[in-house]
Amino acid sequence: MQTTTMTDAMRPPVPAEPGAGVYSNKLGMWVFLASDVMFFTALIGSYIVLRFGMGSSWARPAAVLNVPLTGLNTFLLICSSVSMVKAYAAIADGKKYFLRKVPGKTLQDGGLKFWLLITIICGAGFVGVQVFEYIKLVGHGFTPSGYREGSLLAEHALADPVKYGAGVAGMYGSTFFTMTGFHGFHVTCGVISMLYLYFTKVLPEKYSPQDYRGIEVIGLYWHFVDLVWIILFTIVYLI
Amino acid sequence: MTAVAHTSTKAHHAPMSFWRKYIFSTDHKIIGIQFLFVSLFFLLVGGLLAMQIRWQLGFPGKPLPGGGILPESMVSGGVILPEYYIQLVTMHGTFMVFFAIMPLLVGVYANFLIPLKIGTHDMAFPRINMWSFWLALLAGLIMLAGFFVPDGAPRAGWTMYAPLSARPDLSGATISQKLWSISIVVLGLSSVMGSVNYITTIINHRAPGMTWFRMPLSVWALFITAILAVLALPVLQGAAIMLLFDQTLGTHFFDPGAGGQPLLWQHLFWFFGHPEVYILILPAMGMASDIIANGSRKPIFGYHSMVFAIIGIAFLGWLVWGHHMFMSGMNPTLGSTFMVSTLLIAVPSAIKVFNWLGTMWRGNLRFHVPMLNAIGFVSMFTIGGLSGIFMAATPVDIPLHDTQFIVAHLHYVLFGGSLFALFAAIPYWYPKMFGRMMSERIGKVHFYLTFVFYNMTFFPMHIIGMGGQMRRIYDPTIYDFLKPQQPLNRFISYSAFALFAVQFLFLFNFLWSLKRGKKAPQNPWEDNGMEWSLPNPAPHGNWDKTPNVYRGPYEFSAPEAGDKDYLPQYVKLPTDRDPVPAPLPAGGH
Amino acid sequence: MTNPSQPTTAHVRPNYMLIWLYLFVMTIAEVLLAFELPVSQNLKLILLLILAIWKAMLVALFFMHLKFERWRLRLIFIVPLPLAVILVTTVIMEKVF
Amino acid sequence: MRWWLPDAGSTFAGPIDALFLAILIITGIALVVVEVGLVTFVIKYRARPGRKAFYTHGSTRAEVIWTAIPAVTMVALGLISNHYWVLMKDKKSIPPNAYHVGVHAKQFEWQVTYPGADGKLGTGDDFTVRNQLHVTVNEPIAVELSAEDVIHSFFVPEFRVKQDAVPGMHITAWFQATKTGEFEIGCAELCGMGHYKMRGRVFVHTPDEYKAWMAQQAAGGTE
Repeated sequence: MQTTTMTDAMRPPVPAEPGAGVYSNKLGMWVFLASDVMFFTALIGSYIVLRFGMGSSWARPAAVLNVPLTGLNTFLLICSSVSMVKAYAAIADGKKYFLRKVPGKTLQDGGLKFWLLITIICGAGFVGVQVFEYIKLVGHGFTPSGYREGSLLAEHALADPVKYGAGVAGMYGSTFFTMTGFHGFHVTCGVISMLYLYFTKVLPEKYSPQDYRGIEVIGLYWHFVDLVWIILFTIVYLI
Repeated sequence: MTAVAHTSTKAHHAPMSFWRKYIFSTDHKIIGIQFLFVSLFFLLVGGLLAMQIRWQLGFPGKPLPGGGILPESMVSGGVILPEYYIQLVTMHGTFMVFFAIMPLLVGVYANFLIPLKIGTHDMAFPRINMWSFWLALLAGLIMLAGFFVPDGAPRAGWTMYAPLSARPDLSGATISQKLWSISIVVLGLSSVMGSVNYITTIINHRAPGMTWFRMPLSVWALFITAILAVLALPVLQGAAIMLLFDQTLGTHFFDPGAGGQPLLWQHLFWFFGHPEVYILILPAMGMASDIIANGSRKPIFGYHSMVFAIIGIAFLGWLVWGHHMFMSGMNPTLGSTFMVSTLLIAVPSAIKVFNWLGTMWRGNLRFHVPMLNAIGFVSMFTIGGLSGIFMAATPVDIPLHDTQFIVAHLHYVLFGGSLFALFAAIPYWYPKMFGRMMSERIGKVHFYLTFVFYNMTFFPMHIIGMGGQMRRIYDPTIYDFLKPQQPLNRFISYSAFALFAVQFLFLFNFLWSLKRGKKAPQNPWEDNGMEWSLPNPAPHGNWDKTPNVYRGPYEFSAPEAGDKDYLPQYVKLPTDRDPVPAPLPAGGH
Repeated sequence: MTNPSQPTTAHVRPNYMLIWLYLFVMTIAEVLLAFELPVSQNLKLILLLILAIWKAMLVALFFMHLKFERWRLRLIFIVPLPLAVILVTTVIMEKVF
Repeated sequence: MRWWLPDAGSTFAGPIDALFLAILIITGIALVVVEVGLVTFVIKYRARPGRKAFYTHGSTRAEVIWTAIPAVTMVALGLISNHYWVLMKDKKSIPPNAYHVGVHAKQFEWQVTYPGADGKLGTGDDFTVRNQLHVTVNEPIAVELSAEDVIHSFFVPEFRVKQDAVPGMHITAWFQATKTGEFEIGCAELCGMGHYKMRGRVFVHTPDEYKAWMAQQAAGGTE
């Protein structure tokens, strides 16, 4: 997304009727998010259809996946979402600083620099945990094409075909890695964009209560990625 | 922060290097022109492929003239091989749909016309716009590369039905099938970037006075098209990614052996594909509306119903994708639903055709080349629309599905519809792009010859299709029931060659006029659009000061116009008041 | 909290930490539900889906401040949802046959 | 050279051809109205000096008329078509007394499995013949379609029968031939480089001929 501030000369001319009532970067981001909804519809919709087509023979997610670890990861992403919105609130109030003492309070008050950094750390943490999870899963023999022959999971599946969904392993691997992979890709893109903003805009204190479009726009993207994960976590890991 | 005074946009017009100005340009007009050259190139490539298809269908087993330059993997002794033939049909469809017609309509004219027609300086996100072009070009080159890799181009038809497309051992092409998927993902990204831009620009950047119902129909059509693209392309991207993973990572989305569903691909593809059909025709309808109103010197008949017809087509367009799958073994009840929605889509299309006729009724028709082509568009689109009804009625679709009848139908819509509208649009806005006029004389000869040869090429295909000739077959003569049709097939081929040859007139006219064309006056067509308030070609940044809009786009022959028969949107009559600018959206929330 | 000279944040700012708490509690409830419980699979499924949609709504309404936006902006986000539902239900209906 | 649909060879041809003709007439009228209107306007309203176009933004009445007429026509067409569509494609419409044969499509041939003497598929006396479908005239035939590798489409133009064979799915198409003779089967879905040569034949026999052929096959005869 375009994250730079437009100069006054590049500002949109005044429309005769108010357009969406918001500035273009935000409107553009919302349109892009609508488009992304359709992208995830293709992936998640296919998963639902394929799983439906398999009847009740799907594997128990907890048997294959590490649900508590991913629960922790979900927590990380929710935290990053709330810190993002705190960053947004901070700059709307003009708090450009990192931390500042507030008289009469033990906790220091966080500014934009603090909250955005927390968001970046949580986001990067999420990606890190996901990479760790992938490595573990592949190590156990769970791959996009199914359970690797001779692997731990393949043996388990032989012993307990119902629990491990021996017949659906291929489909399970395909949908799991594609959906979570593309979500992870979105998170990675978000983290990179935030890092870019952090060094080019946030640290030089280019945002002000008058103009913090970059923060709001990347925030929208970030919350959307969180939203998708909330859906994905439930339908992939829990159901 | 509230309203900011309009500052002059001249401020950032520092002289730019050649590279910034013409190659990595962020100017919407330059990007439009870049799209124009690239997509005309792909149009030519697609045409060349079509000629080889026609040669094989008309003269199966005869050596292709000039076929000697092709490698042995494609032709044997000059004769096209079956594996090359299916590459031809696949790539002809792919290039024409994704890299010729779609960028010609959306890439060129959405970019070029939207800011000019709504009275703004550039797109909302000029740099994203530039990326949109470069990604489209990259996607086109990846697709083209398919011809030059071992095993040749993709071989599963432009619809890439799985599992044929997913398994190299079944299709015979390994690398290029993957290239197809990658190229489509990149193209999808490009289209989404472009469409986000168009939507944002139209919603937020209209000049004061340019209310929703003062927008020209071309802008309305491009707006709705962008909405379709922004919601449809990601579905194709998702499907192409799944296909790519099936081809490379060993996933099983479309592999029935592991519980995958081949029909899932068709659903996803056509859920994108039918809106795509409207992406390919709505802009053509919009631009033809502008040109017909201009050529008739009359306001468009039923402007509001034209707008609602566009919206209606776009809305229904999401509910009809199943009609591409009537024979796929789908639930017949679903088939019935899809049949009804498909038949209903004929209604807004009929409204549009009759309103074009109504526009011409009691007009004062000027037959300049754009108008001729626009009339050609109306008459040919009518045939294309009506022939669709045969296939929408499910029982009649049974013998016609996947035969040459559908080929005829889709060419009547895409060639007779979209391409004729483009033959109208290109000369119409040529002066705005290059400052010169295309030759009227060559243009007229080109139109008449194209019109005749076009009908000679595609009309008989209906009959061939009724006779049962399947699509994409390499040699119809091996079937007893198709043999008697061979003379007609040859006739089609001769006409197609003539049709192709005639297009060089257009190409010559286009290129020759770049340097030698007549200098264009400021408003050569005496049109009402905002773009004609600018000199030709339009300068960088368009207007110095944001213009005001005083009326609707089709005030031809209005009584207030006095002795002239047009009244541009930018002309302020003594009775007009300046529009009140709305407050600028604040920089924060 | 809000700057009075700043007209752009017209609405009352929600308590973000409270929403975070809701999300946290619901996530824990979801993970617990996923373990073997003496409730039927279907009930579990419905509960999990309700929780997921509720969480998603919280994020969309408060974090993405859709609750405070005009309808024309909300519409942009709402339009794709029926399309998604149409696509998925149609393809599933096909399977039922 | 034919200028029409292939000769009718099954009970489906009657309604389909009639519907085709009906649509041809409806669309023909629409086409003539539009094209004649277009040509008339082009001639009658061509620009002449001193003439000015009639300034109008439209007429609601005219637009209502040309919205309503297509809408009513299309809905009527849909209702009529649906009746025959259900008859031809719905599983429930397959006559219970239909004679079942299996057709297995693979790159690039049709493998036709016959039920043998007991008249049932899936029993020991089934036998398979490549690219030849032998059926009895005036008897409903249910074709149980399956596919080995990619999607194919079973198409007999004279019978107005077309049905995709999708790997992983079992789809039954049915028809009832009305005249004896030999017809061709084509594949109507791109299935690879041999798509064009995926040609089979249908032989429509009288009951006696069919019995004789069956006996010959059962005895291990060729062709």
